[in-house]
Amino acid sequence: MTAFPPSLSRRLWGRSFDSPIILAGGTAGFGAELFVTDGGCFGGVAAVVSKSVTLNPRAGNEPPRIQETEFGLLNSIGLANPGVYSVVSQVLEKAVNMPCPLIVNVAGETEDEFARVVQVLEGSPVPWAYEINVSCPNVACGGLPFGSDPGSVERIARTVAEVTRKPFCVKLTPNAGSIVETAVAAQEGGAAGVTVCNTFLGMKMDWRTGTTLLRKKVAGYSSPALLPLVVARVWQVSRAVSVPVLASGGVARGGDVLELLAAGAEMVQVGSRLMRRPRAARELLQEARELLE
Amino acid sequence: MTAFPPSLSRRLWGRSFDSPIILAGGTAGFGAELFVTDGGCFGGVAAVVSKSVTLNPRAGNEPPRIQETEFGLLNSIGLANPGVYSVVSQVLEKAVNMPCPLIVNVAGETEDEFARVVQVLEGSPVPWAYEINVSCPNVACGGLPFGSDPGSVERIARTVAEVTRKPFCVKLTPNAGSIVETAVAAQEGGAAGVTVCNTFLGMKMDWRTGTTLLRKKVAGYSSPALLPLVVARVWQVSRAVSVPVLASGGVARGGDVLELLAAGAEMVQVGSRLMRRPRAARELLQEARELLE
Amino acid sequence: MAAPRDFDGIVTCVEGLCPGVLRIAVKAHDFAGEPGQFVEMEPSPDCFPMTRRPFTINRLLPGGFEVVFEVLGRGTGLLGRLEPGDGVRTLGPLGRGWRLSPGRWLLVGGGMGAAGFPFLAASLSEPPLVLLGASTSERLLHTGGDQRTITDDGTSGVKGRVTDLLGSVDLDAFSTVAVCGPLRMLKAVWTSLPDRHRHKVQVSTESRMGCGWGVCEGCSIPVPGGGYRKCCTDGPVFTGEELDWDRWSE
Amino acid sequence: MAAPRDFDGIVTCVEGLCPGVLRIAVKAHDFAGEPGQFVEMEPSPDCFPMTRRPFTINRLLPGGFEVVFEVLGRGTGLLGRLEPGDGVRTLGPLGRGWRLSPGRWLLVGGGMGAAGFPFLAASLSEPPLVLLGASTSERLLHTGGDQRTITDDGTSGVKGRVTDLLGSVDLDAFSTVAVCGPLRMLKAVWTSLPDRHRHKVQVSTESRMGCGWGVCEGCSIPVPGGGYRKCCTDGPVFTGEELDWDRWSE
Ligand SMILES: Cc1cc2nc3c(=O)[nH]c(=O)nc-3n(C[C@H](O)[C@H](O)[C@H](O)COP(=O)(O)OP(=O)(O)OC[C@H]3O[C@@H](n4cnc5c(N)ncnc54)[C@H](O)[C@@H]3O)c2cc1C
Ligand SMILES: Cc1cc2nc3c(=O)[nH]c(=O)nc-3n(C[C@H](O)[C@H](O)[C@H](O)COP(=O)(O)OP(=O)(O)OC[C@H]3O[C@@H](n4cnc5c(N)ncnc54)[C@H](O)[C@@H]3O)c2cc1C
Ligand SMILES: Cc1cc2nc3c(=O)[nH]c(=O)nc-3n(C[C@H](O)[C@H](O)[C@H](O)COP(=O)(O)O)c2cc1C
Ligand SMILES: Cc1cc2nc3c(=O)[nH]c(=O)nc-3n(C[C@H](O)[C@H](O)[C@H](O)COP(=O)(O)O)c2cc1C
Ligand code: FES
Ligand code: FES
Repeated sequence: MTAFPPSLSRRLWGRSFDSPIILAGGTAGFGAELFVTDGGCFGGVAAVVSKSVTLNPRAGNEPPRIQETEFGLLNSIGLANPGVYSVVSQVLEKAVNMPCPLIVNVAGETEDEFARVVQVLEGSPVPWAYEINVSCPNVACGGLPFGSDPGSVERIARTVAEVTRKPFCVKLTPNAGSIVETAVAAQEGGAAGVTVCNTFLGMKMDWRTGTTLLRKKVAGYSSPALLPLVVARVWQVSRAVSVPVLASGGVARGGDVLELLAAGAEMVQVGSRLMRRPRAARELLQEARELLE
Repeated sequence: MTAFPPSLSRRLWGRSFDSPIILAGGTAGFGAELFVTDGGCFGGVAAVVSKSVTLNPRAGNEPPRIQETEFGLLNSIGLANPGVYSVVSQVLEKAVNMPCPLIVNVAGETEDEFARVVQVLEGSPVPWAYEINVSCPNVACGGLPFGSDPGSVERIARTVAEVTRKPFCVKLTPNAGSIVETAVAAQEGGAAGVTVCNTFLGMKMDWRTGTTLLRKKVAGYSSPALLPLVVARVWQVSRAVSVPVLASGGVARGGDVLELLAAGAEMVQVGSRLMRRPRAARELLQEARELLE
Repeated sequence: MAAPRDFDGIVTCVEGLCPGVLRIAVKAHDFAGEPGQFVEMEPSPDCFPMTRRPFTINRLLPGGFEVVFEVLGRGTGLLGRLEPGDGVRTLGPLGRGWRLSPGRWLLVGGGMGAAGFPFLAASLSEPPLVLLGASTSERLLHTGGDQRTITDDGTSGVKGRVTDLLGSVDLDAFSTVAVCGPLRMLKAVWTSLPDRHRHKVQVSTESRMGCGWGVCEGCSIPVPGGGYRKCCTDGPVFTGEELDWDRWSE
Repeated sequence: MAAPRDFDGIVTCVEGLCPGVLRIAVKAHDFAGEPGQFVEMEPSPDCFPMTRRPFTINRLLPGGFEVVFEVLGRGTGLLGRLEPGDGVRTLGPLGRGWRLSPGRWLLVGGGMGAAGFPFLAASLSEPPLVLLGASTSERLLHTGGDQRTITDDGTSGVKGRVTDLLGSVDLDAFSTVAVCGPLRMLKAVWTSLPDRHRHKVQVSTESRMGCGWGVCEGCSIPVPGGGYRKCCTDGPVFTGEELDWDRWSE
């Protein structure tokens, strides 16, 4: 049960952490990028989630890939990544010196692909856990995300559970289906946690021309203004599942972290804010500590 | 096909309008409330949508019902309304002097209730059209909204189409299911339009105590920061259906109206902004006209 | 009753009454209003905050009005930064004010609840007796005239709550008891009044508002029978008997 | 290369170079950097805008740096309101700058693209020849030294595009051709250069950035083979041959 005010000391999958903050997938590279500043940007970081890894290399979407709107950010990266084989042979080793564990985020175009990617990742000792990103479109099913269908989510979780003994969480989508049902399905399938949630589908159109700056038109939208949407979903999901909930979305201030913990999250991810602030985790943790004093 | 920049002259269900702006359900009372200022607040208003009407009177949720967040507004009104019989016998007549048509918004707790409410409303000459609000929870199905299930949406539309020859649109929910599938289902069922969309589920929690100000905890969230979410959904839906799309959500400026029209909306509703600005329609239309000059 | 207008008022004067409490005068051509009515002011022309903030009319001015308010959160914080010459989008006058019946009135106010009393007192045919309570003397909003004060800390008048003053008043001398203040005070006053005086009570209520002009049903105040009335258009002033005191909470 | 830091710089000087173009000097203890590197500045400490804005280092100062930028949209609009004494959250130095090879350099710059040339010119072993283009004379960002200008309207130097100046230059005299400016200009320069000189080309690229420090993959620049490199950490300076000019668009 959550205590109020929530404690900043957390436990996830058998490990204890002094901070609830996890760096979100796609906004922290593969972890090695965080060494950019002297000493690295690991203050306040409980764990890092890598960008999404797929079976084959993906160049990603044609640029531009980023567009700011008045009150938010659209991204259309297109899961750019070197593919799981390169990741295992060349990329992961660069993260071994991180002072915190790495969670590798996994995406796929078919239900089977997720477990195949995890199977290859099992060849590396670096990943502590996996995050299964079912927000990506199920190409075989008209492009709706896997995460819109509880059956699909449960099957994916089950196949992943068969190939690894490491913990994994399923990162759910807010864009289709019932997030409570898909969370339950993920747990049924063997997930050790759920991430709630991901970017929301968004679009900005130039009304003068009917064109969009981002070529895929519809993109992923993130914004501190979405925090109440994430709080609601975290609260709903955390009462429906017994596995830990990792919140993701809308965090810009220390109080946001505390609110998501109060709503039932075990850990809180920070994405867009990290892009702006390499030391976002340290800053957020500091702000949260001051609020608790 | 949409022309760019979009025209502000629109057609809906056989009528022509000089303005695309419709006042959204639940933020314009039953229309008579708009006479509040001298001459009324009808400038720039193409049509008014009433608050949701149910079969039986509903007192609505226990107050408080409104909470502002840093970047948005939570509401938990609970479909307060005097019930369709009082609406027909006492309320609608007060709207007859409006210089624009009234669309009556209809809600229900069971699939059958919608058509029953419409049947009673057919006794009044006042409604020009109906808006069927399938965002409300389907009590028989664990509280997920009717609008999360295309089958349910199609059945509701079909039963409504059986009891009226007036045009009606279905107001879809962004909170569950696939909004494109439910839009198609509404059209299949006989809807003459779809409203995209409604408030998003949101919540604000006091992390110090774990309590929420609004007693129902989860509430409806509206914000200008949600505009990109609505633009994306309007764009997706308008390419999937042939009936007109009425956009609802996030409008605060004239440019927002134009963007939603460019994305494929035939008409644009304004809700929260109207609450703040009784003459929002006139102001938005004016701003849009200036942008087009 | 004057129909409300949505206008750009011009701030003509800002006066600090005590730390955190301000009086702001706004110039507004042809502004009319009745005691107990209120205005909805926009804290900022930006998108956020999304709603206005409601304030009782403190006084009418020739061609304008004054409000007195406490800086509490974001909205009043922004309004508190207004300076003479600034514009402030205002909607008003709104709501239904005091039912101005003849006879002598007893006004009972707590904290900012007394903000509307100067306008009310000036509109009565006889000078009222005013009972004022506040946490401390500097936070008493003086109405003028025949006025008795009480403070939580005893810095003005006796030490205690405004209900303590009620006991010493001969209620039979008053035709109306007008109450305004925090809900806890309203309830204390209502409870302490003998049944036979309750029909005289008028209460100025407060509620979190969405619109302030009757369209959103956000500002409900419970009434007997399980239903609600709108604070913004049915009120903010109700008779004590119109309210369901048991169901009424913050 | 100095590791980037995220610091609160203090604006020491703001100078309008021409309408809409500003030079801002920022005090930043121990700031180091190399020519072609950039900084990411926060337009506002508020939540919005959500991302910073990237600017080339125009000059290093003792204990600080200068940027020169054009006010275009919301971000530069906010930055353009900075005044001496204001703080500005800055991340830098970022990216990989010019590969400082020996020999004489030819610098070709268009519009704000020349903003980084003063720092580059000062870092070269020999004074470069600078070809500058702009829409009109007042918008030429002078680098100093041996400089030829051209403007769209003929108000400075000849009337025409910077590529028109290239024809009159003996490319064999230069070891490196450094190009920076709008994409259309970059492409025109690249296309107009004879094949045998293309290996000398270095290009300072621009891309819409999410982070500016390599984590988001938002700033892709196309490279041969169908892939992309990151403008922010692999660049912003690339050799001409590292780029896929055909796939490169705004
Ligand atoms: C009819 C009416 C008349 C009022 N007259 C006065 C007055 O003359 N002087 C004065 O100081 N105050 C008055 N109030 C209370 C005043 O409106 C609130 O203190 C103010 O809205 C707080 O805004 P905030 O953004 O600073 O506070 P926050 O707490 O940040 O506000 C958050 C939200 O809660 C609402 N809210 C908070 N407290 C109240 C409250 N007590 N009543 C209604 N809504 C509230 C705000 O409007 C806003 O939507 C009146 C309220 C009503 C309903
Ligand atoms: C490495 C690098 C160095 C730069 N150096 C300079 C410089 O020294 N002087 C200068 O005037 N400009 C420079 N620019 C361009 C400058 O960053 C943009 O003009 C600025 O970000 C526009 O911001 P805005 O909010 O005013 O414009 P808006 O158009 O409102 O910005 C919207 C979004 O688009 C982005 N954007 C818009 N134009 C560009 C662009 N040309 N390049 C990248 N992102 C853009 C913004 O960063 C923002 O995310 C540089 C860009 C890059 C990538
Ligand atoms: C630029 C960018 C790239 C992202 N890439 C991924 C990704 O590869 N995989 C993934 O699961 N989520 C990805 N996300 C989603 C984030 O991990 C996060 O869930 C989302 O942005 C909401 O959190 P925020 O509000 O903290 O940004 C990305 C987000 C952004 C902004
Ligand atoms: C206070 C309030 C009450 C509402 N009541 C209803 C309602 O009764 N029926 C309905 O279909 N939508 C209702 N809505 C949703 C609005 O009609 C609208 O779809 C939504 O607020 C998004 O639009 P906006 O961003 O313009 O506010 C309500 C919204 C608000 C803010
Ligand atoms: S505040 Fe909207 S009806 Fe009263
Ligand atoms: S801007 Fe984020 S990786 Fe370059």
